[in-house]
Amino acid sequence: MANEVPLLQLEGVTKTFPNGLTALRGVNLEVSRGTVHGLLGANGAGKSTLIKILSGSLAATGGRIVWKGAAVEYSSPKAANDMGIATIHQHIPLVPTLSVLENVFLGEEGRWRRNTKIRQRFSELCERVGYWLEPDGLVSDLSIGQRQMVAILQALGTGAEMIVMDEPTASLAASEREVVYRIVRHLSRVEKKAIVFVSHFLDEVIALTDRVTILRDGQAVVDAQTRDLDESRIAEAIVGRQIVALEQATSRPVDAAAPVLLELKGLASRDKLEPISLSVRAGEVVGVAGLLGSGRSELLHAIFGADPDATGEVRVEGRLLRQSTASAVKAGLALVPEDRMAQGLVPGFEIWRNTTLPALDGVSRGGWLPDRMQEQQRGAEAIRRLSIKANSPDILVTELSGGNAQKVTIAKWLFSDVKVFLLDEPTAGIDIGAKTDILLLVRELAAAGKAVIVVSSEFEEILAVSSRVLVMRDGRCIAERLGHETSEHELILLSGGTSANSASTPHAAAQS
Amino acid sequence: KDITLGYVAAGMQYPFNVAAAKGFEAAAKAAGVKTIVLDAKTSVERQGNSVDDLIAQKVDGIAVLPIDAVVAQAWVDRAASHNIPIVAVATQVGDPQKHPVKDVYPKLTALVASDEVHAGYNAGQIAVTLLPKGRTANIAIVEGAPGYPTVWQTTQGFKEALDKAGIKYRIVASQPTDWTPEKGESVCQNMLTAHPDIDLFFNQADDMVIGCARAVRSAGSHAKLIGRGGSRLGINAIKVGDVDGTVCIQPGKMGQLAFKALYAAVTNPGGTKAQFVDVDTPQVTKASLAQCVPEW
Amino acid sequence: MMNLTTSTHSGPSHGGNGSSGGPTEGVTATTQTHATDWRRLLGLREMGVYYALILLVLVISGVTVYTGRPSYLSVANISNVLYQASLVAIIAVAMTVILITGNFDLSVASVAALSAAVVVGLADTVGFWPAALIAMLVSVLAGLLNGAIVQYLGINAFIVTLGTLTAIRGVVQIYTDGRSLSVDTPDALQAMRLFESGRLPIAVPLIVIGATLLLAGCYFLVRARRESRNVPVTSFGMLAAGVCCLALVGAGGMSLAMPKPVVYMAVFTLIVWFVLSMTNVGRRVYAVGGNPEAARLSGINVKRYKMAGFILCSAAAGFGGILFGSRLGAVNPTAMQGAELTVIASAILGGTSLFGGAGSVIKTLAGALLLFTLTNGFNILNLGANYQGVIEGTVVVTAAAIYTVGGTRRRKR
Amino acid sequence: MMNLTTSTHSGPSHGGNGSSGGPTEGVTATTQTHATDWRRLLGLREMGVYYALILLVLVISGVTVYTGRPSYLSVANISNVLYQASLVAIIAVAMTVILITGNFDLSVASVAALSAAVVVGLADTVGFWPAALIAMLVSVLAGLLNGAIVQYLGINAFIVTLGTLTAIRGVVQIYTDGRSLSVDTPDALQAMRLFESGRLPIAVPLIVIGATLLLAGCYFLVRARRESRNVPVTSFGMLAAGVCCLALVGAGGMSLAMPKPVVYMAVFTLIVWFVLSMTNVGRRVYAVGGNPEAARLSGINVKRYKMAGFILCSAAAGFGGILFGSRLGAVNPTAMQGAELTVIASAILGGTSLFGGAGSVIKTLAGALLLFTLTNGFNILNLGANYQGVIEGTVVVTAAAIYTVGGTRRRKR
Ligand SMILES: Nc1ncnc2c1ncn2[C@@H]1O[C@H](COP(=O)(O)OP(=O)(O)OP(=O)(O)O)[C@@H](O)[C@H]1O
Ligand SMILES: Nc1ncnc2c1ncn2[C@@H]1O[C@H](COP(=O)(O)OP(=O)(O)OP(=O)(O)O)[C@@H](O)[C@H]1O
Ligand SMILES: [Mg+2]
Ligand SMILES: [Mg+2]
Repeated sequence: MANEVPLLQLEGVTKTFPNGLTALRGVNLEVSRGTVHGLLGANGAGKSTLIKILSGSLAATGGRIVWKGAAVEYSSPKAANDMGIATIHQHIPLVPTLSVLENVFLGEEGRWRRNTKIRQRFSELCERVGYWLEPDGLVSDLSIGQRQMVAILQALGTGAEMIVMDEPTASLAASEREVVYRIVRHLSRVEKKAIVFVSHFLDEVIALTDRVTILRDGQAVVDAQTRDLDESRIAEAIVGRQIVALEQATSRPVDAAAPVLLELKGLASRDKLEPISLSVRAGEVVGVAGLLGSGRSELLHAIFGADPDATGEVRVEGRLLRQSTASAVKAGLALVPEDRMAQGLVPGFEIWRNTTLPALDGVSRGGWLPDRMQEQQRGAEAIRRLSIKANSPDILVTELSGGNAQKVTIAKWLFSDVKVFLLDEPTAGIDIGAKTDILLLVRELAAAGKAVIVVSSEFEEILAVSSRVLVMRDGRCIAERLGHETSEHELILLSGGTSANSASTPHAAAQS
Repeated sequence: KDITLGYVAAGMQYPFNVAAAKGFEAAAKAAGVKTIVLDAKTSVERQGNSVDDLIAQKVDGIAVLPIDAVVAQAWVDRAASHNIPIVAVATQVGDPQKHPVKDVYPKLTALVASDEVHAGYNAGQIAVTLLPKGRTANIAIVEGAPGYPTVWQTTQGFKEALDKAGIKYRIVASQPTDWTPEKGESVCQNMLTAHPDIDLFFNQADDMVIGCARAVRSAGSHAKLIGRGGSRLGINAIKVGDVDGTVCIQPGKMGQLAFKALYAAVTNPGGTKAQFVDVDTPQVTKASLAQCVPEW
Repeated sequence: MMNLTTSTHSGPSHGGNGSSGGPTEGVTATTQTHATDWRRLLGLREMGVYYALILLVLVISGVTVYTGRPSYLSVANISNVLYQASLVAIIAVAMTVILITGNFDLSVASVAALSAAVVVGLADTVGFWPAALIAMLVSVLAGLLNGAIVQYLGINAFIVTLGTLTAIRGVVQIYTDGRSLSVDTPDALQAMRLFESGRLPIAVPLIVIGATLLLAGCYFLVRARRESRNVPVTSFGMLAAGVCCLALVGAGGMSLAMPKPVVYMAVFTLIVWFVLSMTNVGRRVYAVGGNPEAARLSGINVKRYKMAGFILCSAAAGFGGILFGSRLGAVNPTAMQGAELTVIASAILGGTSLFGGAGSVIKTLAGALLLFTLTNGFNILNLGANYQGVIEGTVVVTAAAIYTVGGTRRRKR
Repeated sequence: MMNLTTSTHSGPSHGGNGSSGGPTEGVTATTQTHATDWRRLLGLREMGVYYALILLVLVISGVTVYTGRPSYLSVANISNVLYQASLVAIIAVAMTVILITGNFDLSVASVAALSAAVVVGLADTVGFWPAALIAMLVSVLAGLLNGAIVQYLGINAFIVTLGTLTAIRGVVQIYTDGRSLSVDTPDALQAMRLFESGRLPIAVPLIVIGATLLLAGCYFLVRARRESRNVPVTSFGMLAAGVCCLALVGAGGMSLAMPKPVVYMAVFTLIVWFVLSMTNVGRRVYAVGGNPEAARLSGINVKRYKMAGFILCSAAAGFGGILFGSRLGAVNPTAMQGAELTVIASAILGGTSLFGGAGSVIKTLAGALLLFTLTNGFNILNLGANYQGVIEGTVVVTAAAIYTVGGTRRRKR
């Protein structure tokens, strides 16, 4: 009976933000039990906004929400939870100073703080999910991927009827993604729950969802059964134009004459990175494949001089670097960190201030008086060049959508003469249109004689741009392949398919 | 023409100051003179500012209870340079190290104060009557907050009295407080732990002595207690026998006399300058409670 | 951090889907975890303030012995230190809670003074107990005021409480008219003495508490072992505390008695500790401070919890004020001026984060004891007034250093 | 490659927007942003503290007029208020910088006292200027100490500076041996007077500055208009400031003169303002406070900037101390005790965030003036000492409320 009535209906939901920006202009959505409902759209299309409205953390400015056939009014996350909607937000809100266990059961009623019942429920959850986290570990010690899993467990813990996931897989590696897929299937097929699933990965959308709604500029442009669609049509609907599918990097070998821009000798970091030596020539793109926690970010940080206990030497154009980010930037290194909000952007700054931060001298009169006009032109330039969805460079980065914020972190480095780019998950949370653009951008940079190191958990993406691929596992570089000689399959095997094996050496690292 | 006099207190949150100010105001009201009472809230620069404000308002005379003797010179000079008569209350002006209280800072119209050294001396004389004869007495001194001249002045006078009486004594401990009862209590507790055999506590203010009395009682010690001030609390403590003696300091009287001196200076400008108006500090014990009407 | 990665992977073995030959390696993982946990457990970061306190006590008693003064570690002196610390400690415990919720209260000293003034002012006319009640009400109102302004007008707690610090002190000024008040009616004084002075025999309760703590500790420990989790820090805390209690009784004998304020302090601290670390409310308090947004999204009424923080803090201050007033049956307008800094210092010495979400009342207690042990030591050693400032400052910084430098990874704690 | 990118998407994507009525929406949106900007520009949040100050001045002068006292807004009284505020204001400006970098300094008052003690203590023997130099060195050292402990040991700035607050005050105790120091040699006193007392004619400089500000403001404005972007807030600030300067000259006439400390304050504030809002360094300072990690990963030497904050703060305190010492030719061991709270209050009243990344020295100045206008007003109105506390506290909270409640967007600014 209940299955006839859709679990949730949105009718003409609109949202206009205080700063006058309209994010949603009348969205209709229909979610029914036992189905996985994909919610797609370009960066800034309004997905997160819609989801915030569903979760009760934002109030819609118009339209109505129908829950189990009855129109409902709720304005607090608690109300949404009680009704039966659990949400996994894009910028994962957890309490860093509490343990994993307590974060998972944060909203828990009940009287006692430490009781065995909750521990049992935790391990039951983990069994249901087939993924295990140390319950007493502090969340502040988890890597971004692990935090994502905590958020998922949290949502499951509430036992809601509808679970909304905003880009749950954006910062996960292949193995964790598998876990998430398993969870989603289990929830929808077995437990007959309704799932709203936001993602920028079309393959997983095709594989997982029964039905998709595609937003563009705050309007639903497509609402159809997944089986009636295919990747290219979806992609087209999302971006509103044809997408050139990126073929594998053309196997043009980097000419041996090209100067070596970056050279590592025995670069290492206690417990995090085994000694690694590497040299990258101008025009070369080196991809770094690996699982979550395999030390790729550590590698980039060590190169960039951002890891205080790193040892070994880093040379740029033969000149030895002091271990400081300042000298790294001066020497022409650029790092796009993996956690955009925590590491990439200054929240109080507008787009333009963030954009010019690393290269202030370039826009300054006499090298010390920044020229606001030039800076804002730069901001505008960045918006145009990476097609960031913002109608003026004066918008605060905190008001940007996830993907657009990510673009700003990349744009920061495009305006000074950077020689070596270090990109850590540059396309995390970026829509496919922009993704191809960014991959193209990487190629252009290479073509323009820069050296690029790309860390990514999406191996086909690595393959698409890299002329060389390193595979890392447990902080060690275990293999090196030429881009055109290897395959996604091989990379997955090399990086140690299942996470279990990869766990064996952190101990070693710890004991040593 | 009607006269307006300014009064700058050191900190009106201290009963002593309040009493002095009230004494001044009362006298002024009696003489039908307008007063402006300002509060420096224990900050010397605020006190300076207040004096400036008074000068700016062209008052006819200024009385000030200086927070700091040395620092006060600056604005005494300033007032004098605008030839506004200025009277210091309770605290001398000019470095107490170099000048005894009696020789008054020349630019002052008058100084109305008690001689702290003499107050200490009186306390010492009370002590003499209380101390055990025949053996060296163990004495502990509960000081006020560091940085106040009173601290060493009273101690000096106290010792003088003992020496003069030829008492054999040892200062076994001498520790600072922040002029508060609770600190007095804890300091005395700790001193008694270190020296259970203390014969007498000299507290440099009544506030400390009442705290100290608690400590002595609860430690079951028989040490005698002497305070300084003659505040209501102190006198009560003597009345009920918690404290053995104190010296009586009368801020109200000071304020009153300060007004007299200032008013005189305003009404006949040719009057004496730099006169010292001494306010005596009678000894108070249970026997001689009548000596002291608590004013604060 | 290692334990995290490892346990992540040792998961499947627990998770049941033995897709990967987990078990064996799961075991190694757990042993691993223990090893690391042990290190952290007794590491400076966790235990720092205790170490600092112990160190200080050792130094002082060393010097006293050396200079041939009566033993410093006598029960009498210990109870002195506890007594001297009690007032600040009570407020500091509440301050810890408000700091955990991510707020700040500078006005405690003024509130305490106000409540003291009210008690002393009214005791003569309405009697002590009604006066005390009124004082508590007034304090709670002050807390409501602070909280309401901060939470509902959304003004920075620092500036608000700085304002109320001045304002409430001003009210005291008006109420006392700048004079010091005192209680005269004998029976009011009697009641005050009943409430504040004198000692309570605590041998029996101490034994009971100590025993329960020991048992509870062991229980948790065993359970943890059974479920082969890594041992919970608190269980050790319980054991240690239990031992301390019994040791104290051992030293003081069955006739051991403590001043009433000390007992109040102990009881209050225990209650707050229990609520914070044992009940759901406690967890929410931490959540509210650690990440208000997350707390809000998981349906916690953030505003209410933060308000509660303010109210608790002012209530504790009010209680402190009543103790203060009863101590001498008198109060002057400057009562407790500047005490707020000592209070906050204790909390922060106890490792409470100024950014909320982290803190432990027991450590705060240790922090307060640290500060008062110091002054107590000064007096006992009869140290020159001039040098006390320098030494105190240095000790404070050093104590903070001891556990901050202990480990730099957990900045936020 | 530029062309390549543009051609790959900018074109098509525009088409894409167009298909969903993008352009129109873009326009409306931009106009909206203009509108909102205007509102924000003059809104309470941006201008709050100025409004509060103006309001207060109006009230006080209203009352003075009503009670028939000498006009409150006389140039003489204004210069009085400025003079009284100058010392705290100078330190508060530096405090703003350190707050922007996300740190905190409670030790300023002690440092000032130390520097004052050094100057007064040495002036007799080595002469004023060398003594002043030494005092500055000492202060900078204090700053280095604070900064080093906080940055390199990573201890919480609050507890560290609370410790140094006590310790440095202790050093003053020792140095002065608990007694007040004073300068006796006439030429030292002479030099001090030369440095601190007396007034400087400021009509001409004011006119110059005012004019330049006006011009600069107009220039920016016009340029903004020409490029049809929404107008920069600062340009209005400049215009307003320019007008004020000229108005002051108009009121005081060409013979207008101000006490030297006021001039020092003005110059210092102007310099810091210029550096913060006009130069790279300033931008980086804000970045360092706003998100240290992001700043670090953008190649900014975070540690150095934070250190610099501490040093600047202590240096300013030292300078303030020298002024203090010279003002009175004497210093007492308790000099400026508690001034740190006034300093911090000024900064926070000026809307400086305690979490770093936001703040403006001009507003801090306004904050300081607010506080001193208040006390000055009390004195002028001869308000009973009892009521001052309550009023002061209330005004502080209200002032903070005025701009916090103004708008809740841009919390962090
Ligand atoms: N707090 C805010 N204030 C103003 N505008 C906002 C705010 N949050 C989001 N926006 C705007 O609303 C639009 C939709 O944002 P939203 O986060 O929903 O996009 P999204 O679909 O989640 O994109 P992404 O895939 O990058 O996460 C964006 O243009 C964004 O700039
Ligand atoms: N915030 C953190 N705190 C503690 N340990 C961390 C943190 N982030 C990562 N680690 C650990 O440091 C090591 C390297 O992590 P790193 O982030 O470099 O790996 P990665 O390949 O970048 O994985 P990810 O995809 O999560 O970024 C791993 O053991 C990981 O678990
Ligand atoms: Mg989103
Ligand atoms: Mg990474």
